[in-house]
Parts: sequence; C-alpha cells; structure tokens
Amino acid sequence: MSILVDENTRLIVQGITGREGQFHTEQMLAYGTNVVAGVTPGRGGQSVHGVPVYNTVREAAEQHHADATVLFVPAKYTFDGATEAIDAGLPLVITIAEHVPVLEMLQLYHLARSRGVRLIGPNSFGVISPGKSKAGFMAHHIFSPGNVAFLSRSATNCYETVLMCSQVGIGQSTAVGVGGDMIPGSTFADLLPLLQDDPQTEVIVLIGEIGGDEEERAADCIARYVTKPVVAMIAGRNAPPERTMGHAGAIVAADGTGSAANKEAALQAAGVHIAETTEHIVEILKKIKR
Amino acid sequence: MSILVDENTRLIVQGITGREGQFHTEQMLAYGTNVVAGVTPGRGGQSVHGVPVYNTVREAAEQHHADATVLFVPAKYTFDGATEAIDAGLPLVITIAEHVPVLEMLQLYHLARSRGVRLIGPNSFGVISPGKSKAGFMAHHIFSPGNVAFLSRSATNCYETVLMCSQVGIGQSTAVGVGGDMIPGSTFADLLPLLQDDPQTEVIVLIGEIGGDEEERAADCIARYVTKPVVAMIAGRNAPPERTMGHAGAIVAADGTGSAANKEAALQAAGVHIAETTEHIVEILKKIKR
Amino acid sequence: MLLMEYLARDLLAEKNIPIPRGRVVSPGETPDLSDVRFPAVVKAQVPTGGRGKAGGILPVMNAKEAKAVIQNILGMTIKGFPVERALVVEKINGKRELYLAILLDRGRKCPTVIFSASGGVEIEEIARTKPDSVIRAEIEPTVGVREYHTRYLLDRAGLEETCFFQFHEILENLYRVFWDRDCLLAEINPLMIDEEGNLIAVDAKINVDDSAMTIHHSDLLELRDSLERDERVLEARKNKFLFIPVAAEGRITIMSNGSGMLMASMDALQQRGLPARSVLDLGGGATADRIAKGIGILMEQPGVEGLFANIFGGITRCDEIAAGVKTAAESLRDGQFIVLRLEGTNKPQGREILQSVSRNNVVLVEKLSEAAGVFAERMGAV
Amino acid sequence: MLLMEYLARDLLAEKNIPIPRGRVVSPGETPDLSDVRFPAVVKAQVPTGGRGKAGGILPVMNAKEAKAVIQNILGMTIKGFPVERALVVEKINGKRELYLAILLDRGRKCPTVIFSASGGVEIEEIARTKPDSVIRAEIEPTVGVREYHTRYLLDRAGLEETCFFQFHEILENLYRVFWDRDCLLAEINPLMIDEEGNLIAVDAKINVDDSAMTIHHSDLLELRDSLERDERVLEARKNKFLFIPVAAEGRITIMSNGSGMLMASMDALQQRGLPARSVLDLGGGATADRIAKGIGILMEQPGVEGLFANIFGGITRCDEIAAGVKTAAESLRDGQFIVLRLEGTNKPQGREILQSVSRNNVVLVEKLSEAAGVFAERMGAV
Repeated sequence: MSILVDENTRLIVQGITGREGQFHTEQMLAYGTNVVAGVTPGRGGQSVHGVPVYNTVREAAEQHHADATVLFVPAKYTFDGATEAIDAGLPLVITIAEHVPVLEMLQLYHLARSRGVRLIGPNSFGVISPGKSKAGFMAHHIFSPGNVAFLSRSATNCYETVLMCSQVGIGQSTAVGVGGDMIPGSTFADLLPLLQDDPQTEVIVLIGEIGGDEEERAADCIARYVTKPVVAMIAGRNAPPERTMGHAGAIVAADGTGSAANKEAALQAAGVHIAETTEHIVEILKKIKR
Repeated sequence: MSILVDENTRLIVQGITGREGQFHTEQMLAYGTNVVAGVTPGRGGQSVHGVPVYNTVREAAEQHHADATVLFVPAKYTFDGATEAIDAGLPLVITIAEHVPVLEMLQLYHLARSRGVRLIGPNSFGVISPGKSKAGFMAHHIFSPGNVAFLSRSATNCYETVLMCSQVGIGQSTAVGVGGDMIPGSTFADLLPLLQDDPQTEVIVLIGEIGGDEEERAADCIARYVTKPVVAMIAGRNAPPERTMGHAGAIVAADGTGSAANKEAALQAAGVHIAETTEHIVEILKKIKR
Repeated sequence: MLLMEYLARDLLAEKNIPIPRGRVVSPGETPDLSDVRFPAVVKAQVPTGGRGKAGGILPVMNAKEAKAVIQNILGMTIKGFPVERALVVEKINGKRELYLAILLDRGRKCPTVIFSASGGVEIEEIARTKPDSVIRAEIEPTVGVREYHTRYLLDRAGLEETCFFQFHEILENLYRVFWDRDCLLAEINPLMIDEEGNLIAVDAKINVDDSAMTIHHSDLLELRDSLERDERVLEARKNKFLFIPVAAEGRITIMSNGSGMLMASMDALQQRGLPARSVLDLGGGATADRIAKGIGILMEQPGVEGLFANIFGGITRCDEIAAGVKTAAESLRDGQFIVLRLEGTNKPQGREILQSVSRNNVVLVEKLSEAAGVFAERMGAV
Repeated sequence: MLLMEYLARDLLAEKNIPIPRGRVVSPGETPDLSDVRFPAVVKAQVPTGGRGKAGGILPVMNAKEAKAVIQNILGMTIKGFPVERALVVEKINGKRELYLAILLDRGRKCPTVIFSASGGVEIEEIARTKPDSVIRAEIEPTVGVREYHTRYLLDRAGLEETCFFQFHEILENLYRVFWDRDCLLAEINPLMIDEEGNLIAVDAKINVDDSAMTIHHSDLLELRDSLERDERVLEARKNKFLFIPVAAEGRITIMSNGSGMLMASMDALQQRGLPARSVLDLGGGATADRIAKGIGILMEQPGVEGLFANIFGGITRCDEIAAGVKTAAESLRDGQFIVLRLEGTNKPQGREILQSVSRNNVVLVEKLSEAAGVFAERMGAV
C-alpha cells in the first residue's frame, strides 16, 4: 500500500518545459514514476524526456487517463494551474512553489474540498512512496521502502530525518510534504486518517513548526482515530517571536495556540512521542521498532 | 425513523414575526413541531405564540441548541437568511420562498455542500414526517403516518397524491418538497440514499416535472443504490415547450434531456413504476402494498 | 425574459464586447443614419426566431435604400408579432463565424461555456451531425473565467493561435454579462472573425432570470413591461401572477396555486380533448381580492366558457380562495362557469364561504378526475 | 509586511473608511498644517508598538506647538528605530472606544472578525480578564460580509442599535481592505464613537501578505523597500533570500535552504550556548552566484566568526551550493570559517567541487550534531 502515490499513479507535470520541470521530470522518471504527460501552455506537441506535452491539463488528463498532477510552476501561476487541474477532475494536485499568496491558497483550499480533490502543498517537496513513485523534487536517494510514514511542514527537516532513518534501516511507506505555508492544501489532520488506514504504515512521524494550529488539530485527530504510534517534533523553539499580528494575534493566541510548548503538550496528551531534534526522532523510532 | 425531521428536531423559524411566519409557526406548534426559537432582525426579545424571538440565527441556535431552520422570509432575503443559517452551523436549512434568483441559489447550493449542510428548497412546502414534526407550510391534516416517502418538485401535486393516499390508508414516512426551481438545494439524487437507508420507508414516490435533469440523475442513483420500489410521475407533458434558451438550449437538450418522455424512459430503465397522473400513483401504490 | 437582439447588444456593449455599429428605429421616427456605415443590414426586432426566412433581415447599400427597407420592415408582422423596431447595423464581412454561449447548466449547477468554430444559423444542425465540433467547458462560479478555459476551447476547436487575447477578453466579458445581469443564457452567434482578424459579436440572444430581474435589475424590469403587448400578461404580472397563453382554440382556462398542479391539470383536461386557452399560476399566498382579479383576467377572454380552479392550499389558504371565487362569480358572463377544487389549509372555512355563493355557476368538486368529468359533460368533450 | 500607522490609514481611506484628518511630516520638511484641526496629536511613526509609553505620542493645542513637538519627535529613537516620520492628526473626542479587526484564521481557513465594545490600548488585558467581551465571527470567503455579521457583533456587544449602518459600512470596507490588499490582519483600534455619534478609525495596524505583495501589489512592494533601513535585509531581498536578525550578541550565523531546517539548526546551536546573530533562508533552487552573495551578506557583519551552512538539497542542488561556498570562502576575513553540511540532490557533484577549495576555512560535516561539535570546539562553547 502506501498513500497518495504508488506504482499505479499516472502523473502529469505542469510546467514541464521549465528549468525545474525538465530537471525533475528526468529525476522522477529515473525513480520509476509513471509520468504520463506534461503541460505548458503554447508548447503542446513538444516532448520532454519522451513525455508528451499538452497545452491544457484537461486534454493531457483525458488523453492519458491521468490521476495526479504536480505543479512545477512559479508562485504567481499556482492559483491558475491548480484551478485548471481541479477543474480537469484530477483527484490529486501537488503544488511545489513557495510564496503563493495566502488568500489564493485559502480559495484553493475550499475549492479543492468542495470538489473532493486532495491538494498537497504549496511550499512542499511533494509526495514519495519509496520504491514505487515520487511526485515532487525530494532527493530520492535518501529514501528507502519501509513502514514509517512522514508528514512534514519542513522539507529539509524531513530529509534530515529520513536520511538518518534509512542509514539505520528504518524505511518509509510514504513521505508527504504538507508544506510550510499558513494555509496548506492538506493538513496533518486531513492526512492522518489515510495513514491510520494504510496497512503498510506502522509508525507515523509528524514534523511540525511553531505557528498556526495544525499540530493542535492533529493531536485532536490522533486522540480520536489514530491507534498507530506517532512521533512528533516541533521546530522553532528558539525562533524570534512573531510580532506582526497586532492585538488580534495576541487575542487569538491567548490560549497559547501556536507556541512549541502548546503544540507539544497537546500532542503529548494524545499519546504522541515528542522528539526535540531530528536525531531524537530516529532514537525514538528505534525504540518503537525494537 | 423517517428522514430530516422528527420528534427530536429543534427548529428555528426565520422571519417568525411576518404574516406567514406567525401563521405557520402556530400551525407547526399545533402539529407538535418543537419550534424552539424564531429570528427577526430588530425583534429580539419579543415572542410569537410563546416562541422567543432573536435578532440573529447564531444566537437563537446557540441558546436553544437548534438543529434545523425554516425560512419564512421573502425571496429577496433568502440568500442572506440561508447564508446566516449555514454560517451559524445549522445542519438543515429549509427555504420556502418562490422566485429566489437562480444565481443566488447556485451559490447557496455549493456553499451548503462545502459546509456539509442539507439545504431544502427554495419554492418548497418544506418537510413533514407525519405524526412527528413538520417544518414548512404544508396542509398537515391530509398527511398520515406510514411507510411511503414522497419527494416532490411540486407542492400541489404532492398534496393531491398524499390526500388520496391517506384516504385509502397509505401513510407517509416523510414528504420533502424539493422545490420547483432550476437549482434546488437538494435534488432527488441527494435525498434518495437517505430514504433507501431509512427503515421506516418501504416505497418511494418521486413527483417530477419537465425541464432539467434531476429525474435522469435520480434514475441513475436508483439503478445504483435503491432497492426499494419507486413510483414516479412527471408533470408537464402538455406544457408549451420552453423556447427561451436559444441554440445553446437546443444543443444541450439534443439528447432529449428535460422532456417528459426522456425522464420517463430513464426512470423506467432503472426499474421505476411510471404513473401518468396523481391518481395513477395511488393505484400503483395499492398494488405494491398488496 | 428573453431579450431581443437590440437589447442584448446593449448588455454586451455595457461590458465592452465589440458589436457592429448600428441604430434602432421605431415606427414614425425619422431615422438618423449618419453614423451607420454602409453596406448595412436592416433587421426586424421580434421576440421570436426565424425572422431571416420570414423576410425580416435585408441588406442595404446606402442610407436611402435603408430608409425604404426600414419602412417596409416596420410594417411587417412575423409569426404574429408586429415589428415595432428595426435595427440597422453595418454589414460585417467575416472570414469565419464562431458560436459562443454561456448557459446555466442545471445538472452540473454551474455556468457552462458552449463553443464551436462553426457558428451561424446552422449551429443546431452542426451540433446534431458533428457533435464533436461543439465544445463545452464548465466555469467554477467561485473562480470565474480563467485563461485555461480559453486555451482549452481554442485548442480543441483547432483555433489555438487565433486571436487568443481578444477571445479571452470577450469570454471574460460575456461571463460578466452572464453573472452581473443574472442570465440563464448569454449567446453570441455568430461571433465573427472579420477581415482584419478582429472578433465582433454580430448577433446575440440573452435570457435574464425573471426572479433576479425583479430583485436586482429594475432597469430591465421596466423594459420588460414596456415591451409586453399582451394586456393579460401585464395585468397578471401586476398582481404577481404568471399568465401563460397556451392554445388559441381552447375554450377553457385553468388556474392553480403552483406550476406542478397547473401542469397536471392541463394534462388531465388535454386527455379529455380540452386544451386550455390560457393558464394562470397564483403562486403562493394569494389573497381574496387578488384571486378575484386573477379569475377576471382568465374569464374576460372572448370565447372562454369554463375555468378550472384547482387549489390545494399550503401557504395559500382556502378561505382566501373561496372569498375570491365568490367575488369573481358575480361578474361571470352568462353561460360561463367555474369548476372549483378546494383542498388544504383552512378548507372548512373556505367551504363555509362558498355556501353563500348566490349564482349557480360554481361547481365544487373533490378531485381532479371529477373535475374532468364535469367539463366533459358540460362541454361535450371526450 | 506590517504597515506603519500612516500607511495603514491610507489603505483605510482608499476604501472610504473615515479617519481623522492629518498630515505626515518628514525631517527637514516645513510642515503645512493648514488643513489640520486643533487640538491635535503628534504621533511618531515607527515599526514597533509601545510608542505612547516611550513619549512618541503627544497632544498639541495649535500649529505652533505642533511644529515644535514634531521637531522633537523627529529627533527621537524608539526601541532602536529612529523616527523618520511624524503624523499630525486632529484629536477625536470620543464617547467610546471600540476594537475591530479582521484576521486570517489559519485554523478555520477563513477571515475572522474580532470585535470588542471595549477597545483602546488595554484590549489585550481586557481579552485576558474578560474573554466574553471579545466577540468573534467568521466570514465565509465566497460570500463576504453580510448584515447578519454586523447584527451579531453589535447584538452580542450590547450595542444593538448603535450606528448599525455606519458600522456595517466600515466592516464591509475593512473586509475590502483585507481581501483586495491581501492582508493577514486589518485592525482598527480604537474605532471611536465620537461626540456626534459617528464612527471614526483613530488608529490602524495592517499586515500585508508578502507573497501576495510581490505578485499583486507593486505599489506596496516599492514602499516596503523604501522603508527598510537594514542594508542586509535589502541586499538579501534583492537576491530573493530572507534575512532575519536574531541576537545582537551572536557570533555565528546560519544559512539554510528552508525555514524548517533553519529553525532546527538554530535550536541545536542555541542548546550549545551559541545564539545566532542572524540567519538567512535561501529558499528553493538558489544558484552558485546567489549563494556566494548570501554568504557575503552574513559574514560581512562585524564580529561574526562562523557560518553554519546546513543544506539538504531537494530543488536546491548541492553542486550549486558547493560552487557558491567555494567562491565565498575566498573572501572570508582571517579567522572566519564555514561549517558546511551538504546533503541531497547532486551531492557527489557538490563534494567534488569542494575538494578544490584552497583555503582551510571550510569544514565539511555529515550531520547537525557534528556541526554543533565543531562550533563548540572552535568557539569554546558548552
């Protein structure tokens, strides 16, 4: 099993003719991903590493029965690219770019939900199910197949942990970059039930950050639905405090929401193992696996 | 059982201080409906037939743990009233008024869905579960408790049929006025699965009309999910043909969608009993019940 | 309401969609054609299709010729509609005729674009014989028209590089017409590619949602009433009823408080060989005086003998109906009669009122089939 | 970007929200106060809170007094920020101070109104001690602000009949500021009810989403850069990096290609008693020359001894990083060093490039804990 992507995934790459699109299409193909088509407006008819390019997502999707897309397009085209993909009926849309305007993501978040589309990102490394398929730009050589699932707001911390895991023989079922933005297309709480139901996944690692309440909501979800062991780390204890949200920010954060301490307490109360560093995550995983 | 409303429903009446609101609140109370609160902006603190009135739906809902609302407000206030109710978190919103602008209904349709709200109407008599509760303006004395469920685009044709049924001892589980407008908040296909799952309902009656494709979609839904017997009537065989949708109308209706013949054929193919008149519905029901 | 061409043009122009230059001329008016370019076309403005075949669209070479043709066209009657306005527009020499419409898609609950690279009067035929040449694209109402819609439409139609930005702007603006004006349909046919490669909306058909018009577009509402020639429709509208003429040969009329029952009543009487002259939908919650008024509108039509008033009161109350029927019955012509079926809210109060109806021209029945019997008997139908 | 009061005022005025009349004065400028009504208030414009307590807000009775106070305030430094502008506004005599803000609610994924009938500088204290006095209402983004929001807010605050329509208009317009200007926060505090019963936005705080600013609001983008006084921030921005000053006493700096790893690196070194002077986020996909530039920005700071470059390449490639580090290493001051941790995409190519680094000031490590050890050893930390 694994979640979101696997060997059967038929992937479209939007922005396939760009610098990053070309490079990572090659990488994804090398990893074994079934990249069935690419899209770049005005480049229909060309091909990139043997992958046919179309002018529109709908045509690419219809011609190749695609069921997922990854957007290698700049932030300013993410809204258009994602709405096009949602409108074309693709059930999984993965956005990579950082600096997507927050209110555009807000609209995409609700649109995806109302259409029953799973939206991942933005500001995400994508999704990888090691040994099967990857849709994104993660350095795949550090991954190895196994039973630990990763959901991470940070790409780099996830890589860090995954590398150490692979080095000690702890493989991964699926790793999802939920992305570091204020409004992620899918949150920890959205994805946790999928992992709970995934037979391959035995342990779940959450890599969170200060700010927002995704970790608090994840804790709530774990307490209710998740019986598999969960390990979590919250980055940013020593980051300078955010002082840009005025009195309103202080009012809504009056209950402590958003701080590392609050997140860790909420997760701990839900039975989650709290790690202080990425190395600590690996130590805990070793104990659990033993 | 029954669906949508029953003896436990805690109902709000929006527009309770208006002519229709007052009259039908009295009627609903007389029928045994648990009308817990009313809403009319600027009339908070008053009461109507002993029901306390609030300025906002949210306050009424919070104070009385309401779980449904019926809007006795004019068409021009339906959009505001319905969004207020959806925003207040009420899971069932019933709109009565006719002549609600179609594009406003379009927005409400999608909003309700994205919020997980069941929206009934507009241009609907409401919902009645005979002997338990009613939320709407239907003449309740013609109804009697039983096992036949009604979904009707037309109020009057539904009454007609229900009256004849009650006279021959065929009672009703729930009757829902899905409403006669171009964009109903809930369609036949949305409600059929509820009836299929309702233990009290044994037979389902659909009263449709020419135009649109709700009956065709209902046929599709019935073929897939509904095992209970269904009887349907399509009103309007002899209505003058609609000639207002230009070439586009002809193009989209090129497959026959919207005509009485097409609807009947689709339903028949799904195993539905087709009635030609309301009296014919009753005859078929008698045979089924025998 | 379906807007005639000259009004539909105005709505397009309001949102900056290019249309041919032209002028509207009414009877008696001395047409000022100084800003019309020739050759031009004179087009009869009537609320029906097929005016070309009826001789209502004629080419003219100059102003003098135009004036003669205008006079001629303004004297015509097309499919029963007297021509009250003529539109003179410059003739567009096109390289290609496209078809572009935005329609309310009832099934999918969203606006949908319908596009074809083969527009013009034969579009329905083309859609039938070559369905693949008609391209559809849904518009997500919370997002609106985006460039990918245009790309998909042009790409699929094989017009990929044809005036992309012009087309996109027209699509965006047509969507603004559709949305801002609460349309059920906004259709441009043909959307012409002229000799310079520019797009221009040569003819248009727009249907505005009447409910929305009442609430949001008072300008169109006034227009609608100023254009309506049927006094009965206007009178009904004033009373918030819907009056629909049906069969010119009909000797009966039907009134009900909801379109479903109205349709069912029509069906039942039609089966007995009794087509309705016209029908009237009271809508919900009519009061006695308005009901009497509604009956008057139906029964004043010459040659109408009977009225079937089929009422099942929900929000409409039987006592109000009964009082209205009682009043109306006083004014019936000799030989006219009302068959009344009364059920629902406040039925006992209604029946009590009816007991005091003095003249013997109101027949009370209990159900639809019984009503049909009364009509068959009185009028010698099947 | 958090806008200072005088800019936030402009955005409110742009959407017709009433604000006190006033003028902005810069150093050296001869202030024209002819359209300022007195008594007035002179307010220092600094990108920080607490300026009242710091003496940055002073009342003045007339133009003469105002000019003297302006001179005085323009010479001040508040919490390290030199006052570059003074705002002179008419003093509003209010009957009551309200608090009104629209905030991006990250959890619920919608804009949320925060309202209190007790506004003013003590609002946070009030929120803490009387949480019920702070009222929240979500706004459905596809629908926007409706009258029921206003009704709920005023009703719950016990202000039901207080200037309903004025308040509603301000709420609608504040939402337009929030939405049209891509805000994370649009806050009016106090929203004053003046002696005539009119509402006026006496002070405002607006935070605009930087990502949206870059794409949609070039006017604000230019403004942001014109206001920034930290050359390093500007230089980093030019290269699309994010430079954040952290601890003035820090002797090391940190660079990474993602905020998560940056934070983890800070945490790890902080635990060893090594706070960072400043940190730099390369973002994704940086090229060699830009990377060298980024290292320069960090290392040119006086007193900085070491850089921890913690890179885990995904979309950022290790060969680009290595080439950048190699270039930057040439320009380091004596005694300065770089601890480089290099993983991910194209790692072998990166390591190959590093083998040719000539000077001995680049230490290659394999993991975070090892890096911390190198710093501890070299800098004598815990």
